[in-house]
Amino acid sequence: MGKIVYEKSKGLTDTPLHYCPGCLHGVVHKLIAECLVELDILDKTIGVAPVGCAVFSYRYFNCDMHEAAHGRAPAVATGIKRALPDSVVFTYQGDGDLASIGTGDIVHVAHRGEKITTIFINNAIYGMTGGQMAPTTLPGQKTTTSPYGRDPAHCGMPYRVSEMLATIPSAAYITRVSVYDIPHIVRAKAAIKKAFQMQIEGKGFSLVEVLSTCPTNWGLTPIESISWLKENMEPYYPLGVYKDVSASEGGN
Amino acid sequence: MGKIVYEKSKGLTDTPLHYCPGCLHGVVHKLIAECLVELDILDKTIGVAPVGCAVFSYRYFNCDMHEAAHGRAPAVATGIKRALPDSVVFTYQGDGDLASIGTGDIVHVAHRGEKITTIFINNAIYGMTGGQMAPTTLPGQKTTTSPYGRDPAHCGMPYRVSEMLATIPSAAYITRVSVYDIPHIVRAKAAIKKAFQMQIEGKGFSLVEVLSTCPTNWGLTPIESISWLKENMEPYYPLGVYKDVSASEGGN
Amino acid sequence: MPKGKVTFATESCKGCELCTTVCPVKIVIMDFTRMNTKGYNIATVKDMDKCNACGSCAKICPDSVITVERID
Amino acid sequence: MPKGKVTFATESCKGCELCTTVCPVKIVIMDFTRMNTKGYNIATVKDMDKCNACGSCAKICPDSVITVERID
Amino acid sequence: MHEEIIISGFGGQGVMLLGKFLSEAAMEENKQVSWLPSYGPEMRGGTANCHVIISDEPIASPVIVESTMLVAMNRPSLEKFQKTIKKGGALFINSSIIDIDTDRSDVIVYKIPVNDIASKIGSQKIINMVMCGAMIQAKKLVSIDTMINVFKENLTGSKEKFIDLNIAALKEGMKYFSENYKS
Amino acid sequence: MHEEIIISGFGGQGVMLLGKFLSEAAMEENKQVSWLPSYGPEMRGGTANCHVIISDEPIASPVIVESTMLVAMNRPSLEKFQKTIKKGGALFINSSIIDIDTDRSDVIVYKIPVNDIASKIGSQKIINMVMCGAMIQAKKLVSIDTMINVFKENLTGSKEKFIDLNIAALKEGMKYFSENYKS
Amino acid sequence: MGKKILMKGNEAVAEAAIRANCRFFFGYPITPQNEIPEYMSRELPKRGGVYLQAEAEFAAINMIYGAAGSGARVMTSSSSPGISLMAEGISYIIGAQLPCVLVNMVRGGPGLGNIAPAQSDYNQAVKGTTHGDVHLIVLAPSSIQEAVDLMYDAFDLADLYRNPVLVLGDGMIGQMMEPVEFKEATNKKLPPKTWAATGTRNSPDGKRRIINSLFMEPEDLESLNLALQKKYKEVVEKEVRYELYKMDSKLDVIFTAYGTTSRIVKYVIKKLEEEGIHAGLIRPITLWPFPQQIIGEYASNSSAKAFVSVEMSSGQMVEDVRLSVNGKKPVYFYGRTGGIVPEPKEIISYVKSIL
Amino acid sequence: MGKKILMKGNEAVAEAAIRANCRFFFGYPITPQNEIPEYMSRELPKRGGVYLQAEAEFAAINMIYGAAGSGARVMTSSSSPGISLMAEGISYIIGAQLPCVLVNMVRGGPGLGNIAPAQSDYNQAVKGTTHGDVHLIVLAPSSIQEAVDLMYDAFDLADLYRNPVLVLGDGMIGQMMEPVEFKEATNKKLPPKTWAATGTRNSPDGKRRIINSLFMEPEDLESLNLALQKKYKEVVEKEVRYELYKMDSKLDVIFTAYGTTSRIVKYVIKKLEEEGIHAGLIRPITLWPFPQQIIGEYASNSSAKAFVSVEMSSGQMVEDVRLSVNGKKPVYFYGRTGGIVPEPKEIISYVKSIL
Ligand SMILES: Cc1ncc(C[n+]2csc(CCOP(=O)(O)OP(=O)(O)O)c2C)c(N)n1
Ligand SMILES: Cc1ncc(C[n+]2csc(CCOP(=O)(O)OP(=O)(O)O)c2C)c(N)n1
Ligand code: SF4
Ligand code: SF4
Ligand code: SF4
Ligand code: SF4
Ligand code: SF4
Ligand code: SF4
Ligand SMILES: [Mg+2]
Ligand SMILES: [Mg+2]
Repeated sequence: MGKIVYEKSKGLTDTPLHYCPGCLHGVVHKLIAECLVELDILDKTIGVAPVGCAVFSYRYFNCDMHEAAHGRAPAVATGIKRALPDSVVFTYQGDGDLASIGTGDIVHVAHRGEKITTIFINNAIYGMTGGQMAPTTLPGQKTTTSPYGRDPAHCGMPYRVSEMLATIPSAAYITRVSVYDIPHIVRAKAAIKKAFQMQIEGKGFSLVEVLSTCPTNWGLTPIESISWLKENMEPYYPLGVYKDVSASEGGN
Repeated sequence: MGKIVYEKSKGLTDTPLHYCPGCLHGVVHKLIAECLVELDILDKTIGVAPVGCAVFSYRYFNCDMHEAAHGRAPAVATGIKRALPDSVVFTYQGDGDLASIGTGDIVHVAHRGEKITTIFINNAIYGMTGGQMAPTTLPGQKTTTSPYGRDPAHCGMPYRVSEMLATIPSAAYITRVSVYDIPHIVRAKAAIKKAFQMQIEGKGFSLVEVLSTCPTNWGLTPIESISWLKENMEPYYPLGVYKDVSASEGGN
Repeated sequence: MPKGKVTFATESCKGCELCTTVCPVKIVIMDFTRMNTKGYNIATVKDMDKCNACGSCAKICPDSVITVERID
Repeated sequence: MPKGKVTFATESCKGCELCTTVCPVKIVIMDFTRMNTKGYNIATVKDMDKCNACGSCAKICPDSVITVERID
Repeated sequence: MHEEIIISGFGGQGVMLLGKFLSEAAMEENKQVSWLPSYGPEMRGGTANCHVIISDEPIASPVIVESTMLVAMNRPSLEKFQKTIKKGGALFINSSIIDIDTDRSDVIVYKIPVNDIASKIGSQKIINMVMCGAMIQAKKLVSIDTMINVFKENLTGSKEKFIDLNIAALKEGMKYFSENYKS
Repeated sequence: MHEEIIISGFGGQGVMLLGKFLSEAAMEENKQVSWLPSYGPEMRGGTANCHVIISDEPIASPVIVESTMLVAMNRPSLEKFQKTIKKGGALFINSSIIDIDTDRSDVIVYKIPVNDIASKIGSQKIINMVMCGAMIQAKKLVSIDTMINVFKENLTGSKEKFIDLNIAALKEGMKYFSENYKS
Repeated sequence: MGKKILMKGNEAVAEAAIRANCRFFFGYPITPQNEIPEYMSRELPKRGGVYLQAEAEFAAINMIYGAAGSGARVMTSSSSPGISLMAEGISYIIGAQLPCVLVNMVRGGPGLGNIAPAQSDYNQAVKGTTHGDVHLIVLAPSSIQEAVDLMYDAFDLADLYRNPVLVLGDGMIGQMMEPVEFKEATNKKLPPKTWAATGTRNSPDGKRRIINSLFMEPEDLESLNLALQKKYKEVVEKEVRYELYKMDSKLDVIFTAYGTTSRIVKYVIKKLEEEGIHAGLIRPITLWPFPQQIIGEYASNSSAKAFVSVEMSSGQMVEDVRLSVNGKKPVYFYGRTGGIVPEPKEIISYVKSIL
Repeated sequence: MGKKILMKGNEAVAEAAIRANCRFFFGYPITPQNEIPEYMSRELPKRGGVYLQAEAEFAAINMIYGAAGSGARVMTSSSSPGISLMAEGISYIIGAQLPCVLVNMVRGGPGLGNIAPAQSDYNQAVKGTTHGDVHLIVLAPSSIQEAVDLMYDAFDLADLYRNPVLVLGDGMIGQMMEPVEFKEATNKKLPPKTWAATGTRNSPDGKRRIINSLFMEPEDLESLNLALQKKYKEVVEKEVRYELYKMDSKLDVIFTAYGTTSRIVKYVIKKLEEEGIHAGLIRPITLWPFPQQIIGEYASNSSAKAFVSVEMSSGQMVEDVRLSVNGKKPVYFYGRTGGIVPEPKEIISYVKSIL
């Protein structure tokens, strides 16, 4: 037997994931779990699952978990962090959950500078409910509620959550990443780890937006989905760091 | 009898305003009314009153009015504008209404590029309910729910609504003004007029943020309030145009 | 210089004093000897002759108390 | 070059093919002749000798199907 | 004893505090008491009022429908509330600023020029306590000692310096009443 | 007639559509029908099923508790639903991919290798209609003409080209059944 | 009546709404009713209407407020948690006396619960929907055909009484397919919407309109409440709807059940008949106004030994049955929860246990 | 018991909560209960607690969810429209079986209504608060002293049953001042919160905790519902509270009234006595569980000719009175709405009209 260089993270339970084949939700789960283990905070972490495809994520993250109402994960996380200030608290939310019904919640968790971390999965659609339009759905993109393609004249251009939240003074770290190949996975993991570190250091609210896929509702194979993400989402949602209060302090 | 150079606008009803002495809500009311008259759109305008000190503004604006639930004026305005696309629709909202409970609503009315105009009264406090802290309350500012002064370590730094909304692609015109002296009143009126014009031209969502006073809950005289506004609010909330899609088209 | 005349709908005045801060010729003052039925001291003009009908006092009055005429 | 060995927890594989896109030596492939009990075709490695234990296939697998060992 | 007292005036005239101090004093004298304010945007218009009930019996509703006493600190208060006074009830008018008369002929009217009295003491802030003095002199609602006690309990720290002013106001109110009316 | 049919398989095997087409055909033959899908994240795992009831009488509940027919297009479906079949009911097994036997001895089993038959026709997309052919041949649920009509009504525009393929599948299913079983 | 079409409940409801001249839909996705917004997003733009996805249910209901106040025929649909988020907005709509139609395809609760069919929102629909003294008119279809037919009525009733009408279905009504036929719009003569705020240039009397639920003076707010109660009294007098099934004279037991469960009860009644037990069903079609009177009459005059309310809940409508029976007969309850549809045999054995 | 203090209802309620060891308050301002958050913002930081202003009521209730799930004693307070906005969150809290205390200082409705005292949220509090089959335990104080005393019980009941407890006051209870005495915390022995999610390092059994209301399998969701119903049955058996006032044997009429109206009814009873009419009052202190049994007993055994429910509503609790009386006596209703507190003389003349 050789030395194991990669195996399933101890930060995940044994329960098989329910996500569709090739859905990048699974990849992001792994990265979070690995960071929690590497930072040695799994036993003091409390996660908050959203309503969306990740609704069952409480089955997978190997730590205490809350299942929140749709969009309300930041409020739930606030309640937890205020009651247990020594714990590490994160929310995991989709674009329907965070950028639509939960817009007020995410803005205000940033506004109050809550010391929590949000992982935001932007897949430009409502996965769970069968592929309806999200506020992040691209112009022209067909969904079950934009059957003729999203028409900006009718319902506007998608807005960019990271750019918007970066304007909020008490947000400490806001970045957008993706996980569709190894270099991006490596960078995404570093971002997630940094987000948790900023929480631990009490710097304020941190959020990592992850561009993700929904092969099922995009009607593409997982591999095609990745191409679509690269060609369509990435140009509209540029990867990068939108806010980093540690940078100005001479951090990385 | 000489020529009347200034009198109460026909855009206002005869009902006396209920605002406290020297409250700038009254000044902003006048400017809106004057613009509606000057643009000759009073008879096709439908206004939406908020919950806040301006809750009774439906008594004053001399046009059709809706009284909306707290924070929901943009949603109500959306319903109106979609049902009556030829009408001119505006909301009038305070910082509790718009920047706290109604955050999701205002972000999404901008996101969808609703062709409505919002007048946003930022007085750094909840006037109506007796002076509680708002998301716009300044650091150190004492209110009935921040009795020891707002502590950013506890509930963050105030966030800046105009700057935040300016990041939203389908927002057409976002500006911050004040009305504490004649030059500012003149500029504020021009901004309000422009906001309505952009609506009429179908450019998208327009919002005018007005820095305002609350002598009663600030515990200052009206004149002291204006000094406080200039010295404390203006530096934190810089006046200016934050977004103007007509500018890039060569407009003014 | 144009000449002006201002009139106050005194019953609507709330005594906020804002009008007194913007008059270029400083003629708008408070009358602390009088109160309207709502209990407010009211604003008034001391030296109407100096009024130039600029409208400033009226423009800032939150309660549309003031009407300004030009009488030249 | 280090040498590696990868093993697949085939019952968890969903046949998404993502692992096949990242192998630097292109040895991860789909086995379209086999299906697990969930009805998915499964991923496999055709020429294990070439594996350099880089872990890429495992890192991208959303379902943590793959374990990578270094055997040098 | 059973008194149902409406106290009304402009904001700033201290009518709420007058009601509160009276209620506290009555409570200290082991009476049943209730105090109910007008609240919210009702007060935005610049008027304020409170309902105070002092009784030997448990108090049913703190809302006063028929008052045994009305304190009208300004004209709108008189106009609005005079109809609530019970036949034979007492009406305290701030005669310093109310220039009209009541249209009730079946109530006992006490005109107390509280602003004028307060001017003499040197502060317009204590017109409410001048009125209070008149009221307790008229109706023996509470003893002056209890009232002074209430001042001491409430005016602490930086406000301690106002105790004497309030006592003075109270006493002047009592004095004015004794000199002009019979209790 | 009163048939309560559960049709189950992987997503992509067309079980929902099979149920829908059957129901429509029965409706056109003036039967009472209901079709109830599994829905939501139940389907995320990759399995799907529907309940179809065809009856001469009004249908009480569209939820099938005891089925008269089960169509199992894959192994998990067989394992999950075989217990629901009524004694004497029919069990249609996709024998192309199901390698186990039922543990029910009191039902009538029809093994139809739908993937193999479909391969011969040249498309895996119509395994559902192969099964449909077998079912209607076995149970005379609806006539083949009505079924063809349903194809025509549903497959319009760009899908029109699939009508013949579906008819072929249906017929092959019927044929396989007749050759191997008695209805 | 047109041709029979096999259609999903959700889609049929949406199509019926459009045929009933509803042209505005504001909503937010939630299982098990997503086919309603999806259908609307496909059809409304083609048929001169507007589909707009709100960012949340509390926004959707306030868009309804705006559009209804502008005189539009407008609806939304959701399922249990989404309806809870509309509570405040519904109260405003009732206070401002605006007409609109709401659909709740109820799912298992409480909380996020699940997406299986349930009837556990009866109390929310019929009693305490929101703050203030209010009622929704609540229609409960038991088949897709009935759901379709009731949609037309829902819009008419809403306009007639200037009150929201709630169509209370469940996951099963929403998800199943059954044959339906569509009638054309009723074109019922309804009072013109002269109260709507459409800009003073459109005002019939030149006066401005205010859409509002705020009345600071208690007397004014009481006037609103008296007006609402007067309206509600009229609704109770005129709009009660129910079905009597096998309610002949020789009854042993009377069932009450609505919607999905009523279908199962009908089957149970046939089965009981085979065993010589005579049972009938009073099926409320309007849950509010509740068919209190007819139940009361049967309580007084029938030979039945008892009433049994069957629900997919822990016992909610049964309280209204008890109020109607008013002590004249025992009232029993049988229910399942969590998205479980009760099976005939359970009900049969329960009934036998109490007879 | 300490010294008597003259205190506003809202402030007294806040102080009582702190003495009952509540250390977390999440809320949003609304008249007529603003003094509760204001008091909390002043006192909690000094007493080792946290006051946090939420951006909205729907956020506040979910902060409660998070804090309660973390094992904290936590509360919020609001008034009618704000409570409506909490509906969804309340259902999740009940589904996840979390303890917390909610206060509703009811104001006139519907919609924005006004800020005067009302009892028009009874149905919302007691029946249809939210979706799913749920109950709040509802306590209704009629004086500030009682409000204070009930706050201690509210926290204990919440912890004991792992269910939210609602203290239902009204604008008058919130705004008036009355003398109060505070007792110290009950320190009642309560089950340890081993179910709370506080990080696995704190887990007594080393296992992780999940705070959740989602149960996809109908069987699992039904299990939750059965557990809730079992709990509710226990509450109904053990926790009913009421006051009997002048309920001696020779009664002509029995009043039912809670909270503010009950005080007026007591006065009415004295007045009626003077006129030779013997009246008594059954005052529910728990609105849920409702004192159904005692009312039923009086309905069967007393000489009273009728029951009269007096409310500041259009008739809400009266339905529960009817259910309790179950046809044994006529049940009448007298109410005022819109923030109007009924006057004794109206009630007296109403009673005379029906006797
Ligand atoms: C109040 C409420 N409204 C709506 C829903 C239905 N719902 C569940 S998940 C979801 C959207 C999920 O989309 P997203 O957040 O983008 O997550 P994804 O599934 O794409 O990962 C919706 C609308 C709900 N459960 N609750
Ligand atoms: C749902 C709901 N929550 C709370 C309130 C109470 N409320 C009324 S106005 C207001 C805040 C007003 O502040 P702002 O919007 O800043 O307006 P201002 O009075 O300062 O002009 C609040 C919290 C309400 N009416 N409805
Ligand atoms: S529906 Fe989309 S987002 Fe959800 S699990 Fe499937 S692929 Fe992923
Ligand atoms: S409370 Fe403040 S904002 Fe409201 S009217 Fe008075 S001064 Fe203006
Ligand atoms: S019009 Fe101008 S000059 Fe005349 S009083 Fe007013 S401010 Fe002064
Ligand atoms: S600005 Fe208007 S309200 Fe204020 S003092 Fe002058 S006239 Fe009176
Ligand atoms: S570990 Fe690297 S080299 Fe080996 S199979 Fe996986 S991707 Fe290929
Ligand atoms: S990435 Fe994982 S799940 Fe996908 S094919 Fe490869 S091993 Fe299977
Ligand atoms: Mg998504
Ligand atoms: Mg404000």
